[in-house]
Amino acid sequence: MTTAAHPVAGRRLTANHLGIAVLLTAAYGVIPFAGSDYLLDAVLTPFLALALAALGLNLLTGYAGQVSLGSAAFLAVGAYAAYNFNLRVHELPFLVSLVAAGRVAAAVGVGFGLPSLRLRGFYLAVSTLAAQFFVQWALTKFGWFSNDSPSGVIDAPPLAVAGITFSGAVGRYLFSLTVVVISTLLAIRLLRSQVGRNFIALRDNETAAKVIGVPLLRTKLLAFGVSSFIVGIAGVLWAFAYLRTVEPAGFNLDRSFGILFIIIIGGLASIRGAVLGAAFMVVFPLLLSRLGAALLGDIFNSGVLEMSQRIVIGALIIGLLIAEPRGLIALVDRLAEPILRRFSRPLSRSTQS
Amino acid sequence: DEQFFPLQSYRVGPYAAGGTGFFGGFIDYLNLINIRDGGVNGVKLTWEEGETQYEVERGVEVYERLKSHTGVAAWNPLSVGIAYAMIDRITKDKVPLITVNHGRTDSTDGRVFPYVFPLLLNPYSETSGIVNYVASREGGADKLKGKKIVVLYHGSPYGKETIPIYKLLADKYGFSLEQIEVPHPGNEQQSQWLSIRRAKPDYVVLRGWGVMNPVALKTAQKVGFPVDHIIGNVWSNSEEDVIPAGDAAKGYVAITTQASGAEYPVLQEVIKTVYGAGKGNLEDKKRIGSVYHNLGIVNGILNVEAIRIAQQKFGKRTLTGDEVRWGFEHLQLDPARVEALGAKGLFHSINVTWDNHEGDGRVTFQQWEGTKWKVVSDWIAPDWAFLRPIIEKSAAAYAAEHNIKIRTSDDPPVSQ
Amino acid sequence: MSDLLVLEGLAATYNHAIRALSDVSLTVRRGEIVALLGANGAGKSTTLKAVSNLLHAERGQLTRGRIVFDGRDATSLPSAKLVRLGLVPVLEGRHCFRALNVEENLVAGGIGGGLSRREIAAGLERVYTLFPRLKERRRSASGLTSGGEQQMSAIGRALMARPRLLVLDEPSMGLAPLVVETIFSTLKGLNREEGLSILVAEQNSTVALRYADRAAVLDAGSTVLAGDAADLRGRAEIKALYLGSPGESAAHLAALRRPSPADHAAA
Amino acid sequence: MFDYQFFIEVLVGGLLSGVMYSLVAIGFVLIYKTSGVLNFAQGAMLLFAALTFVSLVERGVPFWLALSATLVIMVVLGITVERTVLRPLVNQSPMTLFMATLGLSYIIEGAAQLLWGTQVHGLDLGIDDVPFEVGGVLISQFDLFAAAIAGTLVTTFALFFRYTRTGLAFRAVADDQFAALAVGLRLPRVWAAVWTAAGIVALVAGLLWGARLGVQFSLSLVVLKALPVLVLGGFDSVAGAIVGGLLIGAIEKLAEVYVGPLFGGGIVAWAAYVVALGFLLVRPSGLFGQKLVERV
Amino acid sequence: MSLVATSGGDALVLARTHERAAEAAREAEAAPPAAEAALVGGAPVPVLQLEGISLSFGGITALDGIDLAVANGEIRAIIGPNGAGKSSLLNVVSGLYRPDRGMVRLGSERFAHVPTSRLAALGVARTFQNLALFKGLPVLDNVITGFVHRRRAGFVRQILSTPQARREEAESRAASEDVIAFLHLDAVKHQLAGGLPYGVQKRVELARALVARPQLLLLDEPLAGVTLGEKQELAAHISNTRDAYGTTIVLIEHDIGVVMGLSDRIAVLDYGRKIADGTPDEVRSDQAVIDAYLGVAHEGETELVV
Ligand SMILES: Nc1ncnc2c1ncn2[C@@H]1O[C@H](COP(=O)(O)OP(=O)(O)OP(=O)(O)O)[C@@H](O)[C@H]1O
Ligand SMILES: Nc1ncnc2c1ncn2[C@@H]1O[C@H](COP(=O)(O)OP(=O)(O)OP(=O)(O)O)[C@@H](O)[C@H]1O
Ligand SMILES: [Mg+2]
Ligand SMILES: [Mg+2]
Repeated sequence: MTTAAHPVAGRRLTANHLGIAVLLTAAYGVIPFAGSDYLLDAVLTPFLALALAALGLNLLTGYAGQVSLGSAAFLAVGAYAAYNFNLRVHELPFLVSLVAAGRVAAAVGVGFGLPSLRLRGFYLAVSTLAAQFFVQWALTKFGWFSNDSPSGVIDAPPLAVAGITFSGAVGRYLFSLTVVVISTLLAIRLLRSQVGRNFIALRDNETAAKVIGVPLLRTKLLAFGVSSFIVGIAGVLWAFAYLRTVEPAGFNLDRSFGILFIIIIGGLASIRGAVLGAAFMVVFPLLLSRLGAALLGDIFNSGVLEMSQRIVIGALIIGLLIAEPRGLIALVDRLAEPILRRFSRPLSRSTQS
Repeated sequence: DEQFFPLQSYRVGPYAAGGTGFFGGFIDYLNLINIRDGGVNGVKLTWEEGETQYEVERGVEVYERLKSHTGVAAWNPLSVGIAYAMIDRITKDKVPLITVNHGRTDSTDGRVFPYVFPLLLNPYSETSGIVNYVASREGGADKLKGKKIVVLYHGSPYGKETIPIYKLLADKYGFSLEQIEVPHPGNEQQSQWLSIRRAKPDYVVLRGWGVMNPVALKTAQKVGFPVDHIIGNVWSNSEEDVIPAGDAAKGYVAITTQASGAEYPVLQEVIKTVYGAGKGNLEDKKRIGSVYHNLGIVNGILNVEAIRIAQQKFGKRTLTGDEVRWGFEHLQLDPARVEALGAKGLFHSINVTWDNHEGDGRVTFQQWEGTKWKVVSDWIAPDWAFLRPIIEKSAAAYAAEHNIKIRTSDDPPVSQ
Repeated sequence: MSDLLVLEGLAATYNHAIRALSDVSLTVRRGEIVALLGANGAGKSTTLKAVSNLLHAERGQLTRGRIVFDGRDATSLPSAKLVRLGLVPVLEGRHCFRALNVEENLVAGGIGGGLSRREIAAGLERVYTLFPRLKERRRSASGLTSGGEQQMSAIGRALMARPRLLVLDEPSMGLAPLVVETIFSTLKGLNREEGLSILVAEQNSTVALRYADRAAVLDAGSTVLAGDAADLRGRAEIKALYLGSPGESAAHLAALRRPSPADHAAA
Repeated sequence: MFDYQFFIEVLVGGLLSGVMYSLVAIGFVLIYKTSGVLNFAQGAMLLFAALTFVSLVERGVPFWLALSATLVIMVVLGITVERTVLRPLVNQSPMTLFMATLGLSYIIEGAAQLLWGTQVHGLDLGIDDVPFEVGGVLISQFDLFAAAIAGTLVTTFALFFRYTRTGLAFRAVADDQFAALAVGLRLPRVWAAVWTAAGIVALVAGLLWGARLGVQFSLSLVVLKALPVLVLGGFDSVAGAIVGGLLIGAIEKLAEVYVGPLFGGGIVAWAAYVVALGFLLVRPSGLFGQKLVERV
Repeated sequence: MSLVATSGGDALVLARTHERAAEAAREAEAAPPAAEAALVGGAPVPVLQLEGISLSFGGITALDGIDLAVANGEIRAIIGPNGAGKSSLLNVVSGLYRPDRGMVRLGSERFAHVPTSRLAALGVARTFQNLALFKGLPVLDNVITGFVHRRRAGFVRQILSTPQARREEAESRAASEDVIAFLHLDAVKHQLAGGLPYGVQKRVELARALVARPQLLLLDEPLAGVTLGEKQELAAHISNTRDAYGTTIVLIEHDIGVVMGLSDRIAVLDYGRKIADGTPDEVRSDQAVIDAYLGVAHEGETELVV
């Protein structure tokens, strides 16, 4: 987990830039028109929310090296905070409550990040479970958070920004996409700055970082804060753009593991990895179940198929880790390397010498 | 012509036992109608399952995937979380959402929730039904005064939903009340039961879920609380809840809207026609007639009858979701009709109207005998009149929050 | 004298992509001390890891070549088996068991070699005589001991397994001059008396060449020179090229570092 | 007036349920001690073992035969895991291994349900769970039985790790896999042995918990109870597992009864974690855990 | 600015390299005032002073009443057998260990326990005996991070790239590029530090310590595991650094050739006690030092003389 690539080399950057441009054009220009409601509402929107959450966790775990098993708690904090801002502060523009929700999540994150000043590794990981259970408990316990709704379930307000309401599958998708793109850009800027270097320094060698003058305390808490901020915003997307109703039980431990899973499968300390991991996490089980149903649906019931699928996914995770412990992104890079090399040989000479 | 049921089933994960029973029963009944009657007046019933593992987002995915199928009759998720996530969606898509025995209490108010049907029972009427049963055991409502009831509830929104109603009923009948939470999943309840032992209540109401139930019964035995004074709610009333507790569960009583057992004619027909043709859905035939299976059967009856009623108005063809909704809003099955359907004793009756989407289901109580449930009470009526204003108030608040115009009886029943 | 270890045309990569060795051949005869020399990054450590079949643990792979130890093909023998056959490595970076104390580290070496309790006890005595410092620190967690003490523990641990061929990666690193001399003369003694063979990679070529019988020089993953240690000691190009002068080594390094298409050919 | 009788009752109840937590925690400790990884599949293994046993018994296999058969299956499982998962992932970061155990848990859970169905089973070990009174405090035979088993397991393992050479080899493997390979320790054997042992512990814990909860999917959730125990006792200390279990059990119950009402109850879910965290701030590697050995 | 001493290829004695490099430095540009003052002004001001430092670890005495003064602008070597307490001494100075007794004086401040987080701000930088690089960062970023304590802009400013943040970034980048060129690391500056050969990593660590132009530089075996040729080169760099920036250097090294050639004064530790302190020549002929550390076989032979 220490030798993850840092996006610097010139050649890769240009190739990356091109790829990103193509992706963005497709995401904004093609998919909204070509995608079905199902694709947008049930695949892409949750994918975006999870990718953002994974990005947030990646900052903390992948870059700053602090393992957290409590991401779902920060998703929940974000979702419930946005709901309450929206509900209790009149005429508050939605964007403001979005950012405010992120900040609440960040504050809670910093609070639960305090143990990281003393703890490391799995000890820290397990202690973040305190956040997981505490937040879920508090949201269930205190009716105030869900506006005393008897069932504890809250309904999402409409997504409206500057008078435009993002309703319908396309609107919600575009809204999520924009939030994700902006957050990702900001995250990239952060990672390219000294703060990003400090994160990695912290992860790779805490003592050396301290001696050099990296402010450990501030950096750790910042990592928790920024990470929770992003995860909190992802929570808003998850709750308001995707599910449009949430209950505390939805933010359970499985969800936290799911997010951790995304960044490890995708590749720690890689933004592209987080995206790839999220795509894998969301799309792959769907594909697998569709495939299973199509091929074997007549023979077995959905339960049997589902269990077989679990086995397949489990085996795939292990297989992938064996093939490339640094995650999907490293695998992709490795496989793409010869091809890229062929195309960009002249370029690589000029930038490297 | 065909009428389609998208099924958000769950056959894997912690709640798989309930899911396989319920969806098994539902599918068994649909099969029965297809095989025996060739469908509902010639309209074939079809379905497709999507596994949700009881997870909301998977349920939503299945919704988005199956909603555009032609001839969707109704959604039956048997999951509070998934049901909640669907309310907006089905209202927009104008398809009924059936949450038999569960779901949002205030969706009983059809004036605000035109497409949601918490058939037979909602959490409030369940509560009232349980208190009425206790009263009957004590020999009348007046005997409740001075008694002590502890409610042991699951630490989730579901578990907490009835807290205020128990309080109201305690005030009304003058019994003293203590409500104790068991955090999810509830596999350790030592401290709760020690508190109960200290409180020395007359009854404990178990508002449990999943593994919490057998553990409660086991722990009750450990602290010496008499099991026949523990009364289970509607999610604590199945074989799955008692079998793991072994002997500790013998004598436990629980509420139900549908009796268990396979002796009812409709079940006999299912066994003969469906299982006889090798099309039975349950892998383990011993589970035929179990609580969840019978709930599935009853749910099947209610859905099919709603379609039948709607067909009388709109014609014997594939109906739209909105037309099926009309059928549900006129789903009135009196005991005679229930008997004609072969379900006498299985469930009592239902009487859904445009504004009462629950339909005044009656409840009964069963006692676990170690291998099977035995009905130990009459069909009891909850105190609907007492509950209705509370429900209306809550529904009105929802309407206000969501800018929903409250429907009146003059509003056109269906846009045709 | 017969061949104890033979490397034939080894090529190796890391992560299926980074080529570390392209053509390494060398022979260690029974009872011989062979020094492996070369600039930083020449592939010395990789060669030694390949010899003890440890590359896979660092996601490296042998893509070509053959390793013969004691007459049998050792290319894919598990490392535990190799140790039992008498091929014991001391790795770069020391790799002490940090949480175990010094003595436990040594005992672990004996266990790895499949020795009996008595043999282990005797081995401990031997190591403590060689490194009195370790005896003083026997109850300290290895991870807390000084760099040199860790180095001694690592060497001692390998000696515990009663090797026939000791594979050493920069044994002198971090050790006081006196200790370096002691180690080398002790090893030389074992070599003379017990016929212990040694393959040693060293930066400290002065010392290495003084004790070695023969030496091989690696450059950019290939053996480019091999011969009598005494010979090599005198040859000017060795000094110039592989033991280095500043300007050249910088240029050399630059050349080495620039990924060339050949690096990826193996993948 | 403080009710001492009740206090003691809660305390004893807590200690006894703490023993049940320890049983689960030991399985974790075994694997952490030899691979430095939190084995997420422990819950699945527990479920799998109990489910296999119950299903065999329900199919008419006699008790002892079923137990032996399940034991054999757990041994096979241990060896398979070593072959297919651990060996190719040798010397990888703990995070990678952790993820691999997550994958493993998917496979085991899926296989368990596919093989034996999703039904809920009752499990009767023939040990009474009916309490008897000792000085006004209720104690059940079952709890005592569980405590005895846990005690035996812990003593065995603790002695093993401390006094045998194999124990030393195990610790070496956990410390630095690369070095362990280099000195010739046989990692495959060590891992196969440990995973087998963890499988057996899973079986024991699965049966005892299964008798409590019934054998069903939720059984795999009991691992959540073990995590604070591990943190408190130290991930790599067998003794820590038992002491941590007792402490967590007692504190959790006392907190629920005496502190819980202040918050409206239901605090057990996180109280244990908060307590464990509190301890950690004083001792970052748990009560008995190996201190981080690190210097420059 | 290139301060590299390029030598023939003959056997060379380091002292000469040192001289020549110093000459080159003086020619290239005038030494900064601090160094000038130290060199010209005569009476050296102690930059670092240890007063009766004692440290033990559960029965093991690592340091026993060490007094040590390091004058401004000097290269001060610390040698001694393995486990003598050399690294522990550096750890005390950098605040990683808290001495049981004694005081550390850094510049004008005295500490019972040096605050590590202020170390960089106090003008102290160090390298580590066992590499302590940020393996996941490219070489350039590793070096830039060595500049971190000079940074003031908070993270929001850095994200928004305000003028201040931009200026700081440019400044630290320029300084890093300088040092990287100085240490001939250009060819590898975009590679991850973790994948580099050992010797190169050692050099990156030196670069990271140098970039902030510390007043006091603590080097713990900076030349271990480095190819002989590069050893000469690095040794030259070290002395150039002193000459060019007036940096005071404390050097731990086992290569006697380097130590004797490079340092102004040498302190010798054994079992946590200082057994000798003096010029290279004094130390070389000290019988206690020969017995404890050097051994006899060495008459004049250093590693660097092939
Ligand atoms: N674990 C690893 N992963 C990736 N590349 C590696 C790894 N270990 C070594 N390399 C690369 O393989 C090549 C050979 O390295 P090796 O460590 O064998 O050299 P060496 O001769 O031992 O150098 P040194 O004298 O510095 O120890 C180098 O280019 C190095 O960067
Ligand atoms: N954190 C620690 N805990 C326990 N003992 C320690 C610790 N740090 C140092 N020691 C002990 O103190 C003594 C001095 O160690 P130190 O690392 O200072 O030696 P050194 O002179 O640097 O040796 P070397 O030349 O081998 O690096 C050693 O015996 C070591 O075992
Ligand atoms: Mg090397
Ligand atoms: Mg040292």
